[in-house]
Amino acid sequence: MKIRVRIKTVNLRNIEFLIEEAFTGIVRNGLMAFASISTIALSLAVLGAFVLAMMGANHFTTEQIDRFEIAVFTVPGAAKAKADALADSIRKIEGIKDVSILDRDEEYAKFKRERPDFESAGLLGNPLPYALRVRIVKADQLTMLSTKIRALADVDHVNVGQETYKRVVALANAIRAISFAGVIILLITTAFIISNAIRLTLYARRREIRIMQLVGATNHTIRTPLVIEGIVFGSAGALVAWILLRLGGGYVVHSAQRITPMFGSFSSGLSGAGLAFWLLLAGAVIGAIGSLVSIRRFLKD
Amino acid sequence: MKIRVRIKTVNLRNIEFLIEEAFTGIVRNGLMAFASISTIALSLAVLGAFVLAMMGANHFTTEQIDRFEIAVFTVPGAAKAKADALADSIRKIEGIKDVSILDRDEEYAKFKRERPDFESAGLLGNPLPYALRVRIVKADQLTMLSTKIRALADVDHVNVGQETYKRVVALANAIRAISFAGVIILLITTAFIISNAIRLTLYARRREIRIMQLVGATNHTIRTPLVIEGIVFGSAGALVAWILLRLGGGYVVHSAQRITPMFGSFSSGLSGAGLAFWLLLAGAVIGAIGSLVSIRRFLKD
Amino acid sequence: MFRDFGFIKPHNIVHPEIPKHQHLSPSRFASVGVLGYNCPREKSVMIYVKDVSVEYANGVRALKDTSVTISKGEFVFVVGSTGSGKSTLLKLLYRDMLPTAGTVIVDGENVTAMKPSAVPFLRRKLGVVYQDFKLLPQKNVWENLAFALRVIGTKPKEVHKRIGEVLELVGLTHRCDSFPNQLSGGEQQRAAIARALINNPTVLIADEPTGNLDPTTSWDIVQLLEQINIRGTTVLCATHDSQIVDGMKKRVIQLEAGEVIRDENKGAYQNSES
Amino acid sequence: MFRDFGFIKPHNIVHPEIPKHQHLSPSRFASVGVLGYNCPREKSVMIYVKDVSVEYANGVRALKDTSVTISKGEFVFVVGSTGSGKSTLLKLLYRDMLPTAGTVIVDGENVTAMKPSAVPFLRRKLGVVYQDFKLLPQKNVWENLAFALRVIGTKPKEVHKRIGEVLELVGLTHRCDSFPNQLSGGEQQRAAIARALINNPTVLIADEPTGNLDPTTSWDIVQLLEQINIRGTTVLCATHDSQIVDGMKKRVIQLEAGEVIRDENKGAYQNSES
Ligand SMILES: Nc1ncnc2c1ncn2[C@@H]1O[C@H](COP(=O)(O)OP(=O)(O)OP(=O)(O)O)[C@@H](O)[C@H]1O
Ligand SMILES: Nc1ncnc2c1ncn2[C@@H]1O[C@H](COP(=O)(O)OP(=O)(O)OP(=O)(O)O)[C@@H](O)[C@H]1O
Ligand SMILES: [Mg+2]
Ligand SMILES: [Mg+2]
Repeated sequence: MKIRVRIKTVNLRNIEFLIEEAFTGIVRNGLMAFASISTIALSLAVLGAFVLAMMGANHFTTEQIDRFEIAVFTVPGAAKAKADALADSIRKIEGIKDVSILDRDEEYAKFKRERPDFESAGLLGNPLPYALRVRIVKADQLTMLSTKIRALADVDHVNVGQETYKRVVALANAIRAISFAGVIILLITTAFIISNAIRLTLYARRREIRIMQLVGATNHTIRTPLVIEGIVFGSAGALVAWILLRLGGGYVVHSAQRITPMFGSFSSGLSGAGLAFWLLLAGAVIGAIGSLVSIRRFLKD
Repeated sequence: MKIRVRIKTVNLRNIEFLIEEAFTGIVRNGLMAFASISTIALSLAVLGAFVLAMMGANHFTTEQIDRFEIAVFTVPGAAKAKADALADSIRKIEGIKDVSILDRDEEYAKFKRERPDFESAGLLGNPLPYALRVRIVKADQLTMLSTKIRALADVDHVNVGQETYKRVVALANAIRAISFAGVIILLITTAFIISNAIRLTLYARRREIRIMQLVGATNHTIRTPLVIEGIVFGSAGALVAWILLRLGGGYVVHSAQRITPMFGSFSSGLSGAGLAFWLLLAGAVIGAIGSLVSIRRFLKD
Repeated sequence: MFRDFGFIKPHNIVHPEIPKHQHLSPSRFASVGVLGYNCPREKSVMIYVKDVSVEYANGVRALKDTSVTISKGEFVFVVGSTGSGKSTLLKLLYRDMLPTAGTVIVDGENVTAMKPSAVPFLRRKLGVVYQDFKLLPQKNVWENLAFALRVIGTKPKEVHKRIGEVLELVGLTHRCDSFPNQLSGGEQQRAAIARALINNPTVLIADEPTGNLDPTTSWDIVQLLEQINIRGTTVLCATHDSQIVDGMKKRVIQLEAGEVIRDENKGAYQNSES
Repeated sequence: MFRDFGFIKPHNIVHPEIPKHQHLSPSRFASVGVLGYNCPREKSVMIYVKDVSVEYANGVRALKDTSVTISKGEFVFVVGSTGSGKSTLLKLLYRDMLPTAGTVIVDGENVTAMKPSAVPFLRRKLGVVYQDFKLLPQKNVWENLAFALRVIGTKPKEVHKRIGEVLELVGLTHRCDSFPNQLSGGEQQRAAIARALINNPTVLIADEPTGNLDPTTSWDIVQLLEQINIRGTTVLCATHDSQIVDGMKKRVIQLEAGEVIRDENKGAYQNSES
């Protein structure tokens, strides 16, 4: 008997019929279509906004970590040539992104601006040594690389800002953990709310499903149009969610940047097409599974 | 005719009947009760979590702003007595929380630790003047108070960290704006999703509503039990949301603190009872309005 | 001569929403005799349907300029082949729908010009047995009856007494805690009849009340309707059951394609001339 | 003598879920004669209901050890007062429910021991007119019929032809694009009859198919059922219409309180002895 059902599944005429059924179903149940699609759209928009914000935050903190620099100071009184030689030998170490030598006079001017309280009367000229700014490729090699640099000739000491670094990494980890948990929870919530909405639409049609069974429809014949309907609702909702996110997201980023221009590089790193793809996938999958799971209780004989 | 309906409303026996109707309705429609309550619970939990997180962030940034200090430096070479006198006169200004005189030697030691690159060979003793740390009551009086302090005798200059202060205030404003917009959007979304769920439950019972009308029930008689039902569903959902938030929120704060101990004072500043109150209010109001609005289309004659 | 229409309140007769020429004036009442049925002078009019047309949204004309007058306390059968407009005529009386044209007056209230908020109060005076029963699916028989009573504000104690009586009358006492989907077709129909009777309606409207009953039970139910009629309730019953119509010898109104083609006192199911 | 039961496949006869003593053995078939109706030797059995009891969840015993055997090509009326178990008996045949005890075999398939996945294929062999019509509310008449055909895989072209024919037969061609709630009671009933006929069923099961029809239409429909019966379909019709039963002179099975109290060939609605 099972095999007969299978053969029906690949019957092209039958598929056509099932798709037709799905679409008349959607058209005839306007309120349900509206309620399902809008619920799916809003749930997915909230989920999507959260994911985008979290990707943005992750991106932002990762960028902060990547920007982390090692400050290398030459021994007191070392000449420019020595600083240049040191920069060259640091560049040769694997894992170094780039090295730049800071301008001593500029640094001193900046220092005086920052610490006007400093009693500089007794000083002869610029008291600062040469400083090199080293950027590295991978944030987690920070300690290892700073040890290597410290061992080089003419290095007085190395400042890796260990404390600040630890804080930023901890913050990044916290954001990552919270966002991961948040996305999982929101995903479950969204799936649940959507399948609830689908369940209610099916509940309103339970008599119809019963009649179809009595007319001799197999569970497969009843289920397929409803699953197609779920997928269509899910995808339509995803599309609306995408539009909402594009409009709303643009506005939020815009106003955030107006208030705080320092958030320059706050971006999720996800393209519009990528976002659309993931939303559609989520909508279609949740719609299909939601329908599939909800129908089961109404197909019980 | 209107008056007759009004009189019915205050009829005690009638109210009893309507409440009875509401509860049999809930009991007989198990699936709907489950679907509505769980949808409301999850939506409110997401809304609540967002509000709590945003209150926490606001609280956190406000605290940062409140902690903001003005550094006041005495003229070079000023004696301890002068610093004491200055501290006293600052304390007299309205809007000052407290003033403390920093230990010059300690400050110098700290400075040397922080800037080991600094060429201190040519210096005679401690180059730092006396520094006073001034905490103020209201962050927005910062500029005004710093101007007043600057005008006092023996003040060399005043450091208000204008740049950092502006950044923190901007950040706080951004968080406030985003969270306000987010709460409004989420509130609308939640209300919409919940009233959609209610609309679907009513749709499944449209025949029932029609029959009640034919038996001679006034719209009021049909509406009241359904609105009570909406309030009960909303409140039940709020209760579940509260439980979820207490359990989940505790866990999140706990793990956040484990990862980043610096988030010590991250708290929403809302008591458990306060949270419960607001959730219940939101649930009941959304449930009532959701029912009220949704019923209208089914009561159309 | 006008004395008999005293119960028709003036605000029902002259209502701003009815075009002037449709206003219920005494002269129009006087003309009901032309319908072939002469309204006895000593009786007052309970149902007055005048020049009513119904056209459904899909273009079907279910009633065509139909007029019917029924006096207080009459017992009338409405017969006609399927789709002839019987149910449509009855639906107009309990304002399930409004006619495309024409006036409907029930117990002195102008149904066609009624404010929506007044409709429930009209329906409370009527007892209706629907062709498809229309029992509340989530309530058992007892609760279905209780709802109909409590809606009109009956005291709980009274409710109990009344339900017991009515269930006895239709012979459904033993099934009072069953839900509609747990009842046989005939039992559902009797529950629907019980609900229509329960609030001592002024007019009882029954649409095919014996379609799912065996001849014996059908006859019992019709006898019951007659009892109720004798106690003063106007009864209007659409039916296909020729044995019952022939056996009762009551007034018969026959519809065909939306028009009254026969209106006989003590008539039979079939036209006596054919 | 056993030759005739060759179409009953062995796996249907001996199924692990039926208690041993209920297995369909030829000797049990031979004993059907005691029911007062003698199964003609030359005909094969189409419906075999043996010692069936039905007790609903609320304790109502709708059928009590009932046995009925109907041969291929018979026309049988099932009569009985309301609530006597007619619809319940029919429900067992299309497996809307399972009996508490007993065996039901339809067209050689053991309905009581059937896997759920086989049920749709049983139902496709049957045409059923439900007492409450059970038309799909979101589909118009045409689509209701089309659904019943397409479910069993009929080609679209064939679907059009067949629907046209059947609508003609029941006289509903002009209302084919109406939705069920836009039809009068009798029109809905005819749509339900059309759907039952449309896939040339092996067995036609009709539960009160004329309850909402006027006598003339009723008679036409029953004539139609007879035509279908003559072409080989087994017809089982539960009804309260005494005129039709008396006029047709077919086999009559009378139920009372869940028991067969009469089974007569060429019977009348009322017991001929009483
Ligand atoms: N809601 C509707 N929309 C469109 N047409 C309708 C609607 N209701 C009824 N009709 C049509 O109006 C006509 C009269 O219907 P009505 O229900 O009044 O017939 P009836 O005399 O009660 O028939 P029956 O004896 O079969 O119940 C029929 O042709 C029917 O199809
Ligand atoms: N789902 C159910 N649950 C409980 N009891 C039921 C259910 N369906 C039917 N019954 C009861 O079983 C008995 C037989 O019902 P059935 O529907 O078979 O009667 P019937 O002979 O078809 O009557 P009618 O002529 O009124 O249609 C009745 O007393 C009925 O109340
Ligand atoms: Mg009708
Ligand atoms: Mg029945």
